Amino acid sequence: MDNNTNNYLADFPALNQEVNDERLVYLDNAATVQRPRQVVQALVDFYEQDNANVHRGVYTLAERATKDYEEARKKVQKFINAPSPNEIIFTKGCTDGLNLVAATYGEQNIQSDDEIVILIMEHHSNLIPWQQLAKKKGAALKYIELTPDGELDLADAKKKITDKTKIVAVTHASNVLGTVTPLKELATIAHQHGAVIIVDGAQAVPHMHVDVQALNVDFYAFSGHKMMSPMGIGVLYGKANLLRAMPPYQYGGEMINDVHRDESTWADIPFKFEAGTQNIAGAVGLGAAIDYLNNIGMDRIAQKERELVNYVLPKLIAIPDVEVYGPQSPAKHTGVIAFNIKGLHPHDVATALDMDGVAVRAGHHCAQPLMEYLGVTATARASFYFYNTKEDADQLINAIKETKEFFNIGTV
Amino acid sequence: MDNNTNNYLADFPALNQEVNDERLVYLDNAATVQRPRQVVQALVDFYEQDNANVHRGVYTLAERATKDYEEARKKVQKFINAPSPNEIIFTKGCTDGLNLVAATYGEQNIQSDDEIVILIMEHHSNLIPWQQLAKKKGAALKYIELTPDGELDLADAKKKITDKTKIVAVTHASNVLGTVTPLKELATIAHQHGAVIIVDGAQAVPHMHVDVQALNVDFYAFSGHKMMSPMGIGVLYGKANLLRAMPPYQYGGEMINDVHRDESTWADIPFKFEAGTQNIAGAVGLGAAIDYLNNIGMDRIAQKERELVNYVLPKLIAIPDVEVYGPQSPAKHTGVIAFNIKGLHPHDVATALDMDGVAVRAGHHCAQPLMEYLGVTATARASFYFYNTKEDADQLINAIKETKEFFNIGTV
Amino acid sequence: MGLSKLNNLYREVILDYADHPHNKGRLATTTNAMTLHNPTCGDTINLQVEVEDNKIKNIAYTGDGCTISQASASMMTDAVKGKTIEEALAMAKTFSDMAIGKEHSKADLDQLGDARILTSIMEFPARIKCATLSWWALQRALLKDSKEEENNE
Amino acid sequence: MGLSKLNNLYREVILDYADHPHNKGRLATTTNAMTLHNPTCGDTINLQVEVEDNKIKNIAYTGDGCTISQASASMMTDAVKGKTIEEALAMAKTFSDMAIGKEHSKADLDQLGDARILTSIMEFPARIKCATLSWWALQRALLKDSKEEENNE
Ligand SMILES: Cc1ncc(COP(=O)(O)O)c(C=O)c1O
Ligand SMILES: Cc1ncc(COP(=O)(O)O)c(C=O)c1O
Repeated sequence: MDNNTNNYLADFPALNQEVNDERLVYLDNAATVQRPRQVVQALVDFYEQDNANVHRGVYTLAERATKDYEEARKKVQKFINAPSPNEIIFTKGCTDGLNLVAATYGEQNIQSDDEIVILIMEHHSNLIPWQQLAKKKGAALKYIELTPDGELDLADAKKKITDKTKIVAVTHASNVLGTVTPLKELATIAHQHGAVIIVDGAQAVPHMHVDVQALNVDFYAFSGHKMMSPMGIGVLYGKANLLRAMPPYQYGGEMINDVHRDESTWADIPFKFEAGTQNIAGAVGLGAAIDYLNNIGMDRIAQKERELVNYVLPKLIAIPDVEVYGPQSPAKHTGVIAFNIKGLHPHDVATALDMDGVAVRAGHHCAQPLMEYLGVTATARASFYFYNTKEDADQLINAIKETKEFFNIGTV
Repeated sequence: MDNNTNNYLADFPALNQEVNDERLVYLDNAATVQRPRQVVQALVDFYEQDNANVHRGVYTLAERATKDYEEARKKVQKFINAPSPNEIIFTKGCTDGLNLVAATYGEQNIQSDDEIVILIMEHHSNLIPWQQLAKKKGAALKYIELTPDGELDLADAKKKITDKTKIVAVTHASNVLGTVTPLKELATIAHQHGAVIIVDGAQAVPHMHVDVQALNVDFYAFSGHKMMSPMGIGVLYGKANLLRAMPPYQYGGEMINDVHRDESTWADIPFKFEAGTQNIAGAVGLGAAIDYLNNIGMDRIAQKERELVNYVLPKLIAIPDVEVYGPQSPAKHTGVIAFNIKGLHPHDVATALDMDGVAVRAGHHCAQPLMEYLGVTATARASFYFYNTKEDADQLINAIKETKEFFNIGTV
Repeated sequence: MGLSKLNNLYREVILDYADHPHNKGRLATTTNAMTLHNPTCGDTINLQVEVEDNKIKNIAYTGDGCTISQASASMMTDAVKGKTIEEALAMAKTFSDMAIGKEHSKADLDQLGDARILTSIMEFPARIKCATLSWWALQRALLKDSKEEENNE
Repeated sequence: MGLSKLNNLYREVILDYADHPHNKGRLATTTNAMTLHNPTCGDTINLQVEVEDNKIKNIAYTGDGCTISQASASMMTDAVKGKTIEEALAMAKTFSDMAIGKEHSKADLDQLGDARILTSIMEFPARIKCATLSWWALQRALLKDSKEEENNE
């Protein structure tokens, strides 16, 4: 197994550039990933050949666009093994999907004194919607805490989820700690108490094989742009019976059955939740991204990332004064690695690494309650995707060492 | 002035194709328009060079992406002459923007017995949000009717808008009747009664010079995909003081100031309304579309469309058994022309025209209450953009004549 | 290609059915009924069925729509009159399966009577809904799947 | 290019200010105060000012942030101590204008004292906010624009 030969790099023009006169090492994949030529070409082809609005059109171009769009829906369905394409709702992104569920299912089903249970490590997108819903309804918001190793505390979960719990909203993979949530166990606990489980899959779907039926989750949201699709497209999966019982989220074209002056009726799923002109080209691009991922195979992708983590995490931990958050064992860690250098602010670290061509993020990663929990205001974060290489990892490690030296000596 | 030489056609690959072995004549521009190479290239360039997530990143790529994104916001600001870029909110599209206003401003300001006034010709996107809000709040929904010529009845508007009116929501240009709303007059009436005016500009911004300050409207929403941008991006303009007083619409990353376990505070506008990763590439593409439009000049575009309407509308009206809805005078008609052929269903008409290469829409055009008002269930609709030619108009007219013959004789 | 391809879709028999619809109107006695609506074009069909001894004794429709949907309703009502509920449902399944591209035996097709002509609709994907609307209405009327009433994609 | 470009940003004087901050702490008497927060990185500054006879008699800050924001707060407080409110506001304007790329006269710049070094931040657009946070806090504290408290982009 040779990780230094990267067969994929040639597909990613954005990765083949220099920044600050250094080879770009892009390690902000948890924020957004780069797109292969194949996905960009799918966009170009759509716009140059089939571009039209869908569903309503009788003419040839509209038929083609409709076919493209609905085929993309089926690709998504198969990719996450949803029972039916009607359960795949195209959204603007993961945030949009989670807000949709909170504003429809949540609004309809949460009453005062009900409980909503989330994780302390949630991204703001899967935290604030529930926090504000709880506030509005007079319901309680409860947080499942972490084990000392930074993993989800299942014992705490069993305590926090009770018969009063109506919604369990959890991230599938943390965008800070690099942990994967034991979803199946949580789903079982939630269902035992009559609650639904709503999953933020933004950091999972791009990196591992996800099967919504095997996990037995009720809702599952994710973003296309973190799995190489164009921006502005995402997916919400929901069980058909739940989706059918929910009111619409937005009102407009395409989501109606019949509109009169004073009343309206709604279309069946998924259209009930797709008001207005959708990002058709974005959906087509997402389909192309799924094709690309399937061509490699999600298992192979997970394995490539595992090898990278096995390689880089011990090296990172070995640097004096570097603290890595979340599990210290590579086996328990995804390609998302948050860290700090003692005495240095992560913003300064990120600027310094950028001078060495290494793009990492610094900040609270939209997880302020987790930062509070960890007792920091911010961290640096390097996040890997399958197209990264051991060479990238080495450049990161070297740049961190140089950064430490620079700030210790005050100049280079 | 020679409309037969079209200097723009070469920029639009999608228009240079045949369908059903005939030259494609794309006349469904009210649904979505075609994109010039320049816009698609802007997308490709972004994805291949600057692609990163915005605002949160310290590294070079993220800086470039942020700059691209905020420059696009400024282009939009200038294009519609908004006072400040902070008043430009990027949305998924016009429907998204109108739903945002209804769910925030509307939710906050409408009480029982208040009145919301809209036009009978509204697109569902600017109708159902107000209908459902009125229903939920116990407010009244009132419709401004049409003059016999199919134009907005200003006298009726003056009757319908009263001191009980809190919101006047109107389309700037009809997607069926081809009329333009006297916005400035309506804004004055609305403001005299203390109401805000919210405008659906989906059919206006792509076709004419729009100046939100001169019109003195409070909110103005439109879609990028109808003005040559990529899909999945739109704009909501709102006056800063109104936007600042509104609660957020969606919750998630980027729209916060501070998040704690049980409470959160929000960022300033426009970010308060841009939760989660936005369609950054889409915004960049919208900027490129605006550049393209500005290069030609909005006055020139309006003039080209005017010439096309002057040419085609009389020819269409002259065909026996063809009924055109809305004003019969070309001077009062935009490039959107809804029509029916007596005794023929518009779906059959659209299928027949498609065989002649002519793409028109057939249906209720997401304006069912208007259809009821007109006493039809559906119409055909041809809608022109500046890149259409007299040759296109001729092909439409000929195809309509052939269609009539076919259905009269039963075969060709 | 011009309009010549239209001949495939709008054969004389179809135009004739649309111009001189069969079974258009209302029944005196109705045991099963269904109103379906195609939201993309505004086509509507109100179907009334009188079932007696598990057989379709009488069937009629009213509604408004394009040539294809009117002809299809006209042909469908002719084809199922006198059939048992099971037979009618099997025919509806054959038709709607065909409309989504599944292959069927000649025997199945023949059972559809004149309605089988409308399978030429396959060449015009955007019009498939027009042709299947009346068959869906029949299916739902017979199955009394009232929960989904008024709803369709 | 490696880290050498960093020297432009992190000059010795800046690192020194950050390591040995001036005016860090709390005041006994406060007439104007402001807490600002940079939501993208979590940097916070709590600024306290004691104004007497239209002059900044005393100024101090607490907070948490990167080298740039700490050095900037440290330099800013040094630079404005003893100035009139108008002078201090003019300096804040010069600094934040510069940070968004506007040109300024040498006289304006000189008035900023050591803080003018931080205009090298222009080469690092993503870090401009870090440097301007304390100047914004000063501006708002002096203008008592309390409506916008806690809010910034
Ligand atoms: C007048 C009008 N308003 C609103 C819309 C909705 O725009 P979108 O579907 O892009 O959200 C349209 C276009 O379909 C329109 O024509
Ligand atoms: C765990 C997690 N959830 C949700 C999101 C939000 O995704 P988006 O910004 O694409 O809506 C992100 C990404 O920023 C994430 O990492």
